[in-house]
Amino acid sequence: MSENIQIQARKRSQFIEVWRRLCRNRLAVLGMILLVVIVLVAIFADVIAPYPYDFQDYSSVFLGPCLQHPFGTDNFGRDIFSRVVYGTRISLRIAFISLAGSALVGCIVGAIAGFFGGIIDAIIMRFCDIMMAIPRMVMAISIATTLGPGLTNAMIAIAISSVPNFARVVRASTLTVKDQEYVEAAQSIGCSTARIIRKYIFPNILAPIIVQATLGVGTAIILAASLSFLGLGDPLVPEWGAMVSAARSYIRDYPHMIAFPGLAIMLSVLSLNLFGDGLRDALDPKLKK
Amino acid sequence: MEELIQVKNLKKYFDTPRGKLHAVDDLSFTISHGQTLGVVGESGCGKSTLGRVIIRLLDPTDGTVLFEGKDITRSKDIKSLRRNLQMIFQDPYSSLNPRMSVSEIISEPLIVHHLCRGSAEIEARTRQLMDTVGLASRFINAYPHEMDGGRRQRIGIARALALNPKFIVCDEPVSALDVSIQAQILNLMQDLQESMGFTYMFITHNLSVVKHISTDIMVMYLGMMVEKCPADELFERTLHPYSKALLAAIPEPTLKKDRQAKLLRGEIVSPIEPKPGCRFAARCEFAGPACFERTPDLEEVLPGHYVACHRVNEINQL
Amino acid sequence: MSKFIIKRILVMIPVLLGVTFVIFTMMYFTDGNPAQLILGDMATEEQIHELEEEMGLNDPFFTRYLNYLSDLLHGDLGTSYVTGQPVAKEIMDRLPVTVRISFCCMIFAVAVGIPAGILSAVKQYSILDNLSMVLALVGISLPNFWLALMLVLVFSVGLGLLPPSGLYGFKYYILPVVSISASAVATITRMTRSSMLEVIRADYIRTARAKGQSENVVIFRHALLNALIPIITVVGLQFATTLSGTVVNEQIFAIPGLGKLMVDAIKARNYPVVQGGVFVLAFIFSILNLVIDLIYAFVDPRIRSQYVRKKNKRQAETDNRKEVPA
Amino acid sequence: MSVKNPDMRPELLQVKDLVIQYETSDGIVKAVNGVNFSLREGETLGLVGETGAGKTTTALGIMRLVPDPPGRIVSGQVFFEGKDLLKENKVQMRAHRGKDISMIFQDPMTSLNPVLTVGDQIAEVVRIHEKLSRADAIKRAAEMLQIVGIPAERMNEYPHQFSGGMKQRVVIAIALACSPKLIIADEPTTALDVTIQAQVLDLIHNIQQKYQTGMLMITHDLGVVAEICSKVAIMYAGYIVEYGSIEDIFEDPRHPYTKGLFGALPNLKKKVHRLSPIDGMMPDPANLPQGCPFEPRCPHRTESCTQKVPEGIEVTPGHMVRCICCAQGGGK
Repeated sequence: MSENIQIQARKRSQFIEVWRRLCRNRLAVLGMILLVVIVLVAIFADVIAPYPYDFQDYSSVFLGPCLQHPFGTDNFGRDIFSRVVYGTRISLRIAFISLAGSALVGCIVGAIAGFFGGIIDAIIMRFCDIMMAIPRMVMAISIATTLGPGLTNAMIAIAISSVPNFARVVRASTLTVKDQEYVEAAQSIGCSTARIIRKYIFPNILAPIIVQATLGVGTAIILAASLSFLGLGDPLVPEWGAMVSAARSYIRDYPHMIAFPGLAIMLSVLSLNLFGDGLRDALDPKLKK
Repeated sequence: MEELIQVKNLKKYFDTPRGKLHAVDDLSFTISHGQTLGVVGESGCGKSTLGRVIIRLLDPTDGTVLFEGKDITRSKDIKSLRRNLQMIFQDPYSSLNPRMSVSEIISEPLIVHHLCRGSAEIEARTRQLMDTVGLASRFINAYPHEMDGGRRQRIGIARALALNPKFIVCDEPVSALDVSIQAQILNLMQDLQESMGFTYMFITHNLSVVKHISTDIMVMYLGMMVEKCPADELFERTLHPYSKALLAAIPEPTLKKDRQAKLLRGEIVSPIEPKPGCRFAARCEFAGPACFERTPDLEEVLPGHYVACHRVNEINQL
Repeated sequence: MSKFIIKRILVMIPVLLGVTFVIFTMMYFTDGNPAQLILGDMATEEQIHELEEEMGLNDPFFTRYLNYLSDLLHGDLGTSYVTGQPVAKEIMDRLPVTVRISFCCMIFAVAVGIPAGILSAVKQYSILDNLSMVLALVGISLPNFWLALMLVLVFSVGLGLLPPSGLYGFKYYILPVVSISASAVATITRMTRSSMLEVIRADYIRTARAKGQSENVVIFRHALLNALIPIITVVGLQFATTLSGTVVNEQIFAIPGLGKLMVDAIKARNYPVVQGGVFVLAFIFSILNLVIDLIYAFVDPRIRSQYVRKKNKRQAETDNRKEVPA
Repeated sequence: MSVKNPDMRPELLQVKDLVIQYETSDGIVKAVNGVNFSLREGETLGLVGETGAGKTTTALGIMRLVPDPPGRIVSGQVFFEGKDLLKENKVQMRAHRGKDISMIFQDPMTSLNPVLTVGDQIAEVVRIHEKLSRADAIKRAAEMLQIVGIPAERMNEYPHQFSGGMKQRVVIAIALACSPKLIIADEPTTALDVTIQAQVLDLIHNIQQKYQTGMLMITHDLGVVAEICSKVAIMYAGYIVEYGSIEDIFEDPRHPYTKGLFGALPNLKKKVHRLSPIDGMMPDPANLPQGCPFEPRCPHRTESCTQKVPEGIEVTPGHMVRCICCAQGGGK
């Protein structure tokens, strides 16, 4: 039999298998490359940006894209390319931090609801129903209004409004996994509840959590941009949404001021969506055969 | 012979939106050391629930289970019970955690119960267990999804053996397997019983399998025991009308043109808030008025042969 | 069926009550003193204290919540800080426009998304499928305010085909509806496709083909009807996106709707209007969810019978007992 | 048996060298590798084998319902009443399905459309193939329900209101509604409890006897075969390894795999202490051995078994075995 030789060498074969399936998906690879580039741009913003984001040069306002200013300049003569590059850092930070917060809370709450069921589940789920009765963006807007403008507050608003989504996904997967026979088998050999959650439930609901998180980062970027666009962010930093908002009055004459920050939003969200879709397919057990 | 398991008036009810479901209703029986009790019945008769209640994977609604004379139904220390009471599960596909390798699955009970000192000892014991159940050691780092049903079921058996239990509940361990693989697993289980002196409770819907492996057989219908006797006796002298119908319904792989099967009417329903009376009465061709009024008690009709039927004597001309 | 509707409405009430609580809590913690905001910077300490007392701002939390609730039941959403008008009136004046736009958006999203999704699924891996999937991906990746501005740039500023703002006729609806519903269209397309693909693989589709049924009937009668069940859920959820979209995009197109009212209020820190708007949107969304649930029950007999046909089910079980083999 | 002179009846179905493959990312899965069998009117052929032997694929191949992609009928012929189904166009093929050949599927839980009433689902097949008004089709559906033992009043109910056994009766009613000449039953009782299985088998058998339809019965259960089949084909890894009348197979099995299957079954009649299982497992259909597919598990294997796939040999008239041992007079 030929299988014996292969199996011995594959201790972490599942990781590799998912990776291989992911790499076979061209769109996912494209998303992955884009994402890596965007993350690198965020990390090395100081190196890449030719100018500081707040450097004003009144001798060169409203310049269209040219060699010196690849994306042109704005009404204060600031280099839009540099601002977009620095904006990557801001957007990714808001998105990742808010997402990490909501994922953490959502996972814990959702897992508790799913695993223990009963009255705890009922309370948590009713609370999610209430949160979800308010459209997410509207929720974020009203939380941000409550807390007052500012990027930290926007971050909190996004995080809170994303919790119910996460909790629901995690709860649903926990419920499915909990009914599997291997959880019962773990009970039958005397595993503690903590061990069952850690070694049996968690690894098996990881896949949908990762997918939800990837797609969630994209949504968070859009939410952050929208809040900034509505003036609930910080007008002083080069947030993409705020840049678009500030450029609105110049739409007729200087559309490049709107186009480039918007493209940046679109590309980063697109890369996350491409990657998330690919990940979902790669992790789908139904396609394993 | 010493009795390992004594079940007394065991009940397990589930709450459903439409009332209480009597999954296990007032069962009493014993299993002796080194024996195999086969539990037969159709889906929904409560046989799997019974197995789970006995080893305390589910808590009984009422009644007691004695293990080696000690009441385990109220025991708080479930973890130490697990050392002696183990289970082999039905579906070799869903009973193994897909995120754990074979060695992790088999060594899990050893780790949880701190049975080994150091990783070297754990690995040695794991390899020994794999050898016992006939799994080549090259699979030690494989994942369940890389293996076929028969091998997966061997992993499940090794996991149950790891704690050296005295009593193992086998919940349809071969019904998900193909015939040729099924025979391999049945032989393995028999060999293990002979060499290690396990006591089995073998739950299945397959009468030929249960006859092959059991010393005693219990037939269940809608949460109740309808007949219990030594295995051969059941096939030579079937007394309860339901057992008869069950036996007659099995298609046998032999050519005989004279088959006069008495087909059972209707289908099994779930025992939600059952009315008094024999639960089989609605489908029974012999049912009389008494059968709809009073639940029949289990009686020793012949030596060692228990039947719950009002009309057992008339039907069988005893 | 009426029993089901009543039951569903009864479930809605605690949720709405929860919504009021959440909104009130947010209002309670909003920074800035309402009395100060109403009276402006020129007010004296005393005047502020007086107004605080008058508005009941010094009452304990729950007293204030109960007052808020009873006001709400009387249709009183508070008073606008800016105009001094009742918030309820301001919102009701603006609401019809927003509702009209949202409905156009949803109709557009369903009318485009479902056929596109079906086509994609039926012609899986074709150029058409790939194209619509890429478009859908872009659609869910676009911030709709940016899409709105880009559409204005191209169709109004550039080509001069469509009006960039206002709401005076059919032409005026096109850009707002397209920009707001883009992500809904994309999401519905994606969901329809994946749902159809899943259903097409089901055993009962094979049964239908084994009957000799033509492919069109298999797709539209057997597959679509089943695929619709998850699609309906998604359509319901997309109402939320659409409502949010109107909030952001109305101001871009200078549409005098609820969204613009709210955004203006955010800028003016006119909190009663913001929170009132949030409540009204949540209320509308809850009612839409109710409608979605009803459609759901209409399409899926399994859900319908859970509520309506309990009696028949018991009947069926006794039939099973009686039935005799042929 | 009611058979008077079996050879007088015309051939209904003839499958010749049917090859079906699936193209997957792991390579080409050879599901069916040159299958031959034939069936006369009123005859029941049992197609027996374990999971993955290619039984269902063969059946879907006959119906031309192999999911494509990834599946593909590579070569072969399927003659139904003398016409090669594989050469028919789509419209002609649709006219056969449900009318001349109908199929009963394995899992009654999933093979009925959950959002249509059972009456509609039965009437549908009638309306496709016969020029009947809606009312007449509904009437026929009611009759069909009664034939399979379900009260006609239940025709406006949905599948979820039926139990497993009842659903399978509905599936049978759909299959029978246009009085087909051939029924393909794909493990029709595997998902059912024993007593229900007996009811359903009885129903299928009675109907088949009454209307003299040909039937291809796919199963893994030799007991089911013994009850209702007149001919048997044993399938292993996409090959038919033994083929003959029911007496040939049950009283004089020749292929080591067939013998192994019987040895592995626990028997109700006689007490054996140990079963004799077949060692090992079925080869991966994406990676079949060069020689006899059963060679790795075969207790009688010889060097020459690994060379090439053995040809079928007729050991007695009508009894075909695909094994070298039998060709050399061994195999007993």
